[in-house]
Amino acid sequence: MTSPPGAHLPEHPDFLWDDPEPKSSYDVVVVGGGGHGLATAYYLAKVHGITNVAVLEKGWLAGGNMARNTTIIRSNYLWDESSGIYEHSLKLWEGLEEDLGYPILFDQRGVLNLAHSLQDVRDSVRRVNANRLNGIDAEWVDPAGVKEICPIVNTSPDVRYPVLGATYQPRAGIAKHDYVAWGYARAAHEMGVDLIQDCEVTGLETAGGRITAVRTSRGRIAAGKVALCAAGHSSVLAKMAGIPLPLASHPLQALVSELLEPVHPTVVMSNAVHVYVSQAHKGELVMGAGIDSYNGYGQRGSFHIIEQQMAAALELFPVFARAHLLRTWAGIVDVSPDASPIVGLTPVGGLYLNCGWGTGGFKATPGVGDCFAHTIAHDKPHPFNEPFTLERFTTGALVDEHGAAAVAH
Amino acid sequence: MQLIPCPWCGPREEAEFHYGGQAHVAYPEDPSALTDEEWARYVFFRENPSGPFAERWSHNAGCRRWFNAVRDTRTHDLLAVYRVGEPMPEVTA
Amino acid sequence: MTVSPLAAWSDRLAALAPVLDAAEVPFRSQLTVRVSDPDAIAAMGSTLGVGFPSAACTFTSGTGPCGDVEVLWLGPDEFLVTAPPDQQVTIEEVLRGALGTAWGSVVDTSAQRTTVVLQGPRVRDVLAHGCSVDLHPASAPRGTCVQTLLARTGIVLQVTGDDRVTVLVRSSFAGYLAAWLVDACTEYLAVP
Amino acid sequence: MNLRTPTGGAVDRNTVLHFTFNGTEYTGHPGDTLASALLAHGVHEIGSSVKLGRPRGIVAAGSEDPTSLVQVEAPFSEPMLLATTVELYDGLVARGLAGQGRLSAEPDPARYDAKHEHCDVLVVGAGPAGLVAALTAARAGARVVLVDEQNQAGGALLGVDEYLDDRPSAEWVADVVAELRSTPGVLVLERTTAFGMYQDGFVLALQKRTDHLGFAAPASAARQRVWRIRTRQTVLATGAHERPVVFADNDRPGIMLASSARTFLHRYGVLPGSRAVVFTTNDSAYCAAIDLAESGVDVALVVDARPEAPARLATECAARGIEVRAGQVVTGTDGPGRITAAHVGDERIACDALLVSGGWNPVVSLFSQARGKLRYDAELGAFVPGEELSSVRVAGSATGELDLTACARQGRDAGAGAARAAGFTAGGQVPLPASDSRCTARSGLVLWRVPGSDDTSFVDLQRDSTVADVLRATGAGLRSLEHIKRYTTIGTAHDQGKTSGMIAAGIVAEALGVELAEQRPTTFRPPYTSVSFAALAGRDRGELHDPVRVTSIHPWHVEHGALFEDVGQWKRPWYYPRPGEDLHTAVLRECKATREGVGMMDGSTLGKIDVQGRDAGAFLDMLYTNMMSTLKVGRIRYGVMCGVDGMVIDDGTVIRVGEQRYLVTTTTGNAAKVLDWMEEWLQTEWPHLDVHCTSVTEHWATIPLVGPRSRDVLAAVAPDLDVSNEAFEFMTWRDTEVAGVPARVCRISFSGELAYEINVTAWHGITVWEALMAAGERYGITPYGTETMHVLRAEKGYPIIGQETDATVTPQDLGMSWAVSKKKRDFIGKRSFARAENNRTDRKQLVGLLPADPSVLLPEGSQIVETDRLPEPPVRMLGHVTSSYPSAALGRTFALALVRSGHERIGETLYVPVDDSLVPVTVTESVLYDKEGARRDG
Ligand SMILES: Cc1cc2nc3c(=O)[nH]c(=O)nc-3n(C[C@H](O)[C@H](O)[C@H](O)COP(=O)(O)OP(=O)(O)OC[C@H]3O[C@@H](n4cnc5c(N)ncnc54)[C@H](O)[C@@H]3O)c2cc1C
Ligand SMILES: NC(=O)c1ccc[n+]([C@@H]2O[C@H](COP(=O)([O-])OP(=O)(O)OC[C@H]3O[C@@H](n4cnc5c(N)ncnc54)[C@H](O)[C@@H]3O)[C@@H](O)[C@H]2O)c1
Ligand SMILES: Cc1cc2nc3c(=O)[nH]c(=O)nc-3n(C[C@H](O)[C@H](O)[C@H](O)COP(=O)(O)O)c2cc1C
Ligand SMILES: [Zn+2]
Repeated sequence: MTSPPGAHLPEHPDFLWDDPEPKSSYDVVVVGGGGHGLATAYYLAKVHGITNVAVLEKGWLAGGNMARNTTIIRSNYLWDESSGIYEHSLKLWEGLEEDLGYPILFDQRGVLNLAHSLQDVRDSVRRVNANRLNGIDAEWVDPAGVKEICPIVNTSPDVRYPVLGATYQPRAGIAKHDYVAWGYARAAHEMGVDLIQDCEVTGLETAGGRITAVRTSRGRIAAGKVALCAAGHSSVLAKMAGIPLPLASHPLQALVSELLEPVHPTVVMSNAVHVYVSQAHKGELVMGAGIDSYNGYGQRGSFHIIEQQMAAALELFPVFARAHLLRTWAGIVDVSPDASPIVGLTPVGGLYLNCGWGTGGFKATPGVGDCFAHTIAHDKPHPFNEPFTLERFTTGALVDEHGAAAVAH
Repeated sequence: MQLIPCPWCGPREEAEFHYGGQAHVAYPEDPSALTDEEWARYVFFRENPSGPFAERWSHNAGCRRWFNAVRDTRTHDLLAVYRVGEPMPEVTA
Repeated sequence: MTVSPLAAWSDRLAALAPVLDAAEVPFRSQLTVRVSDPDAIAAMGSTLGVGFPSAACTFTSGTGPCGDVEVLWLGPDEFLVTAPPDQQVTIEEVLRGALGTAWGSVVDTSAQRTTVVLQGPRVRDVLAHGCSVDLHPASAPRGTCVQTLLARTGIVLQVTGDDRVTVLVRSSFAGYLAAWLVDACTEYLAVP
Repeated sequence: MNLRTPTGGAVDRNTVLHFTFNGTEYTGHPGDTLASALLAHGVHEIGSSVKLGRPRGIVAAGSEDPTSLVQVEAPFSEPMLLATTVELYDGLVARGLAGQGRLSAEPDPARYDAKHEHCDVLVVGAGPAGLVAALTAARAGARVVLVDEQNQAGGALLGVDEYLDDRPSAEWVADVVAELRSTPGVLVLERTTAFGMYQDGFVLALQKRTDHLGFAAPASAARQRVWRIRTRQTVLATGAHERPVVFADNDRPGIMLASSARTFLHRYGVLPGSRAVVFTTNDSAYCAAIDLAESGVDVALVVDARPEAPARLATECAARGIEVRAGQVVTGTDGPGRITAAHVGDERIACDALLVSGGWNPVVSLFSQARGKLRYDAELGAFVPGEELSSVRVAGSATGELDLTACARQGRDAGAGAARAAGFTAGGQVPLPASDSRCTARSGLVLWRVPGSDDTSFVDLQRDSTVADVLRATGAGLRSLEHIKRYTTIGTAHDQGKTSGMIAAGIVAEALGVELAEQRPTTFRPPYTSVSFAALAGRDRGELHDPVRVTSIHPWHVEHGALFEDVGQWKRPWYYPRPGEDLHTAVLRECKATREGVGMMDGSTLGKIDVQGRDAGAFLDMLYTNMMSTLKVGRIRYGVMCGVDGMVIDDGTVIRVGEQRYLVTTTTGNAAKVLDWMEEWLQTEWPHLDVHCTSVTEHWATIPLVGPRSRDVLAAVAPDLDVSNEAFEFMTWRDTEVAGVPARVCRISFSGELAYEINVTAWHGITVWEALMAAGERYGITPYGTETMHVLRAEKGYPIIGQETDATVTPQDLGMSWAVSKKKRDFIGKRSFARAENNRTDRKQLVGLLPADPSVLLPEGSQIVETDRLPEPPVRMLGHVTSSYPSAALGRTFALALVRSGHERIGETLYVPVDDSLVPVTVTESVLYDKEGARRDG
């Protein structure tokens, strides 16, 4: 090896953020210091000039799903509504490193979504065609094409569920989750946003149908507007304002191997065999496991899910046999009935909602941060998040992405 | 892998069970009398608390019975199981 | 001519001896009975000559007009009546008669599952590779009957003797069960 | 260089093993690890570090070692193993790694399996505490499982030459193990690491069963086994790991933990070098100094960071000519690779080994995984279990206790307590052994680091993370240990920070000026040590990965060359190619034969549910959109099922068998789901209904017999049946005998042709199939698969659930308003039809598409647009092609599609982008063949 692995990892630009005492009042309080909360604060300051903003985080900054996700970024969703917001996000990813002035290891190594049944093939082709008409780079590749893009995939026809082909998005890829969060945090902090950790929101105060303040473990904070970015805890928070949400919070696990020489040049996802895997920059295989069926806020899942995941992984990647599992963990994902997010206004004036991203919201971080900031600043949804209202569950205008989202992240 | 005490078969591994979400959500008496909002509430909205949660499980690979349980969603500990039709027992989380 | 689900496996199962005496017992009469009315349950038991199991996860056996019959507890209102081949039509009639007007159902499910008998000192060891139920004699004595998972298929497992169990498996999964058993015995066969 | 002592250690000196490391051949003995065998030859340099490429050696003797990473190359290549845990065998080939392993491209030939085990008391760790705990519980009559990751019991005792009750401790250990092994209901597993602790007493343990056998490992034996242990009570007696002190250039090979050096000496008869310096903050390292000196190592100096050295031990050292300097520290080292000198004060003390002890960290990973809270013990300088859990007890040095007898006492208490909690009254008391140990680590000084060059003061030797990195993190404003872990990557390597995590926390606390008691350690997560993917996959691979479900007729299909389609877990015949045929030619032939003569298929996979009871009709009325209670006995009705959201979830036929009995069929893929759906409603919502559902899917073999000659074929095999149209009408059924076998014959058609569906018990499936083939021979009877079935139904516009539908499609969208009852007060899904979205006129509706060029086959999944030129994206899409086939009957290609306002667009021309062109298509009704239904009756 010419240069040791990891040598190219960034030197972290020095100062990140302060640990200020909360002020007694802010123009906008963002609840939840994950990727979405931080990005929202960043675009509020940068695009809308709103800097009297606090991001309140109950634990350590970006320690929720942001610290736990498998970092897959893509925009090849089925419906026009989804294409809109995810592709907007992907475009922002493409300039994000420069925008933030912070290395985020955004790597457009492409994502393969494998098809294993004739119906998978139909669904995949349908999605590829829809993507292309929506201006999203998407391709259908046959098993030989899969092998070319990722030689270690077992494309032989005699496996239990042979690979019949795949969709491929070349512009898709991965980024280093922590660096993304720190990049946003650092930039938001520089523009005057207060990042307040160990500050749990315990109540939402309203008067005359408008939000007035949040109660926190560090005292009451008055707020002109409050934006919820609490991912897995969204139901709990919204309930504080009397707003029921159609969400279920589930454990979702992921795992890594020890460091390995490069074997896996892209990202591979398979719904049917249930695998999604990439090899991170340092060399560890990063793999997502299935969702646990039950609601859970414990940030831990059941081990049989991991075992199933390993069996599936070896079906597709026999070379992984003697890779070793190094660490497993879990996040809390907020799953919505149609596998699409809820982003927009609420019945309470000045209270805004961003949730329901379930197993796939990392890729949306810049896009939703931008659109949500717009929504907050203008008290009106950005066109890209307009379809993702809470009302859709009443009207029936769902954006059912189960096919494109499923286990896929 | 949780050990779930089926009220009929006794404790069995979670893999034998199917999760059914919130318990005690009755099918509306007369759906046509509901507003769209009320109907949406029934179809899509469920409690999602962090803490004790009354929920349904079915012992799918065993006796195939649905039953109810109170589980603390923070620890995943089962606090009580009870049969369909029985009231939710008092629990301390 | 009838063909049983594991007809093609008989040699491979026989080859598991001496680790396991494993054999399909095909074409048994099987009826799924759904009933909770105690009188109807009692009536059914007396017409068959076998009391229905009153405890969960057990089975009863006995001999009556339809020959050697076993009644397996599958759920609080669900039983599986098993008997030698060609009894299903008679038993269905008899049970229907006994059910009378009580709530319940009787369905001939003879071909829905097939029966595999496993015997030998390693039977618990072999099953423990895929079955999470505690099969220790203290926890699963003779007379135990559990519906559970064996690796990736559902089974009904009856403990019929010290080292003897009967496994009922859905017909379409029978090949998987057989393949799994053969595989699970590999090591024991090499080092008996 | 030979650093093997002439005697001592538990290796079998009479047997010589040959192995190769980094290309050089060496020898060792049974009982060695790769590490001990290398050290015996004076080899300390194992590999190099991941970022900086600095040489890396052996720091510890066990699984906590952060550096000795090797790739084993033979018998099979495996990355990232620790030389300290690889047991030596003849022919071993290994090489040191530069921080990354390599995956073999060869398929792994080994077997892996899993086993479930149930017990009352699980004891993790077979050191003195665990042994006494296990014995106490066993004597009380509990079912006990004792696991230890090492290849023999004894724990810390394996690395000392101490006596228990005046005999070598190994004898005491052997006695305890012998009693445990001979006690019924006790399972002792060595080489078994408890790697994950989950809820409800579920502990995962990995047993390495044949690795140590090397080439002699039997292929039939599972190489590794995952034990899925379900226990009532657990005793964690996992011991403690020694921790180093950080100083400049502390990463050179030859720098080792003091107790590990002592273990190499006593367990393997190996010396760490010829001239050693010992650097300690506590008493325990004195024993290493004394023992090594007695074994012939020149122990140049003991550097004790404490202001005063312990008098008794200092005297013992003096007696052996070992200088002790108190109040001093090692500030740096020299060496080209391996250490050549240690800096103490202004001096450079020449040495080839530097043995370090900075105190002990209790092994609390599993306790923490069990959600036990940790507490900082300032005297120990470590996090220790901070609360009692109801089913998990901790004993021995895992609690921070370092005295042997006290550890054993804790073991006894924990074993008795666990047995009691599991319902056993304690039996005979296990006597506690008395130790002659001279060195205990209590009364130590807590010292994380010696100031010096931050850039070369390594905290995590595997990740190349230094004090400078830690300070950069705190300097960047980070305060939480979680952030610092992620910023510096400390603790994220192979060893998960076993030796580095505590020190990092200490340095951070110092840098921030906060108390460690206020810091929360980073989260411990499974696995405790790394586990191969293959071990976790176990036997669920290849043909056992997921059950293959087959029908009773399957052997015939295989014999007759069918290709199969995966539908859920089922293998269904897809088509039966003849020599030279591809999919399309075979399917055109199968379709033609069926429409013109007779064809048949294996429909056994259809879900079948027997529904019985007084309220069966009322129940089905709620589940189906149409009315089932009015169906007459003897008749059949097609039905559609929706979810509460009004979207189609399944369809099938419903047969009225009797006044109180129906048989419903479901799609293949949804059989289990529909039964579950029914049970859910019955049990949780409508327990007052007298209805019972029983699956009979596999009881019946089902054979659709299709085509104008089907009546003739049936007549030939069902002599008792009047097959005339008048006697046996469409959508009715009859019980009769087919080929001498009791059968239920239904007159239903999924193709528009005259057709029958023959149901016999699965035992008779293949016989009846063959009888039909024989009877149909003169009509050219043709077996067909799912593809032909799909074409035939598509020509008639019948949707396939899952192909034409996708969870956004209502019965109305499918043009099936006729199947949606207007009369019923309610049924599942009905209310959703009234929502705004359902009443839009531009919903996507099922229509037919005819490409203008009748030879153009539209790819399934194509999108549909309105204009003959594509505008810039995003292009407005009207819908998509759900099914598309060449049709023998139509003499052209056709497609089904979901199209926005499709029903209104019939006759319009729309466009389908295919590759770079736009294919014009005409929208038609979905029924393209035999619109009048003239063929139904033959
Ligand atoms: C294992 C796993 C794998 C995934 N893989 C992918 C992937 O590959 N690609 C992808 O696109 N997405 C993926 N996701 C999903 C993605 O991580 C989430 O959708 C996304 O991170 C959610 O947005 P967020 O970053 O703001 O959430 P989070 O980081 O969870 O932020 C929410 C924050 O709110 C805080 N909070 C909650 N309640 C309160 C309160 N009362 N007061 C103050 N603060 C509070 C939480 O502590 C948390 O920090 C994955 C998720 C998991 C768990
Ligand atoms: N000299 C000192 O100051 C000093 C310091 C520490 C300990 N000790 C001595 O060490 C002994 C401690 O006894 P003990 O019984 O508490 O611990 P131990 O260290 O003797 O035994 C612990 C055992 O647990 C095993 N283990 C740890 N984690 C495991 C896992 N996850 N799965 C399987 N096995 C696992 C280890 O391999 C080890 O064999 C005493 O003799 C004590 O005096 C002495
Ligand atoms: C993309 C990605 C890569 C990771 N790589 C490693 C790794 O190499 N080593 C490691 O110990 N943990 C790794 N982690 C896991 C973290 O250590 C940690 O488990 C995760 O952030 C969840 O936090 P928690 O386990 O502390 O709850 C990785 C996490 C992610 C999301
Ligand atoms: Zn049960």
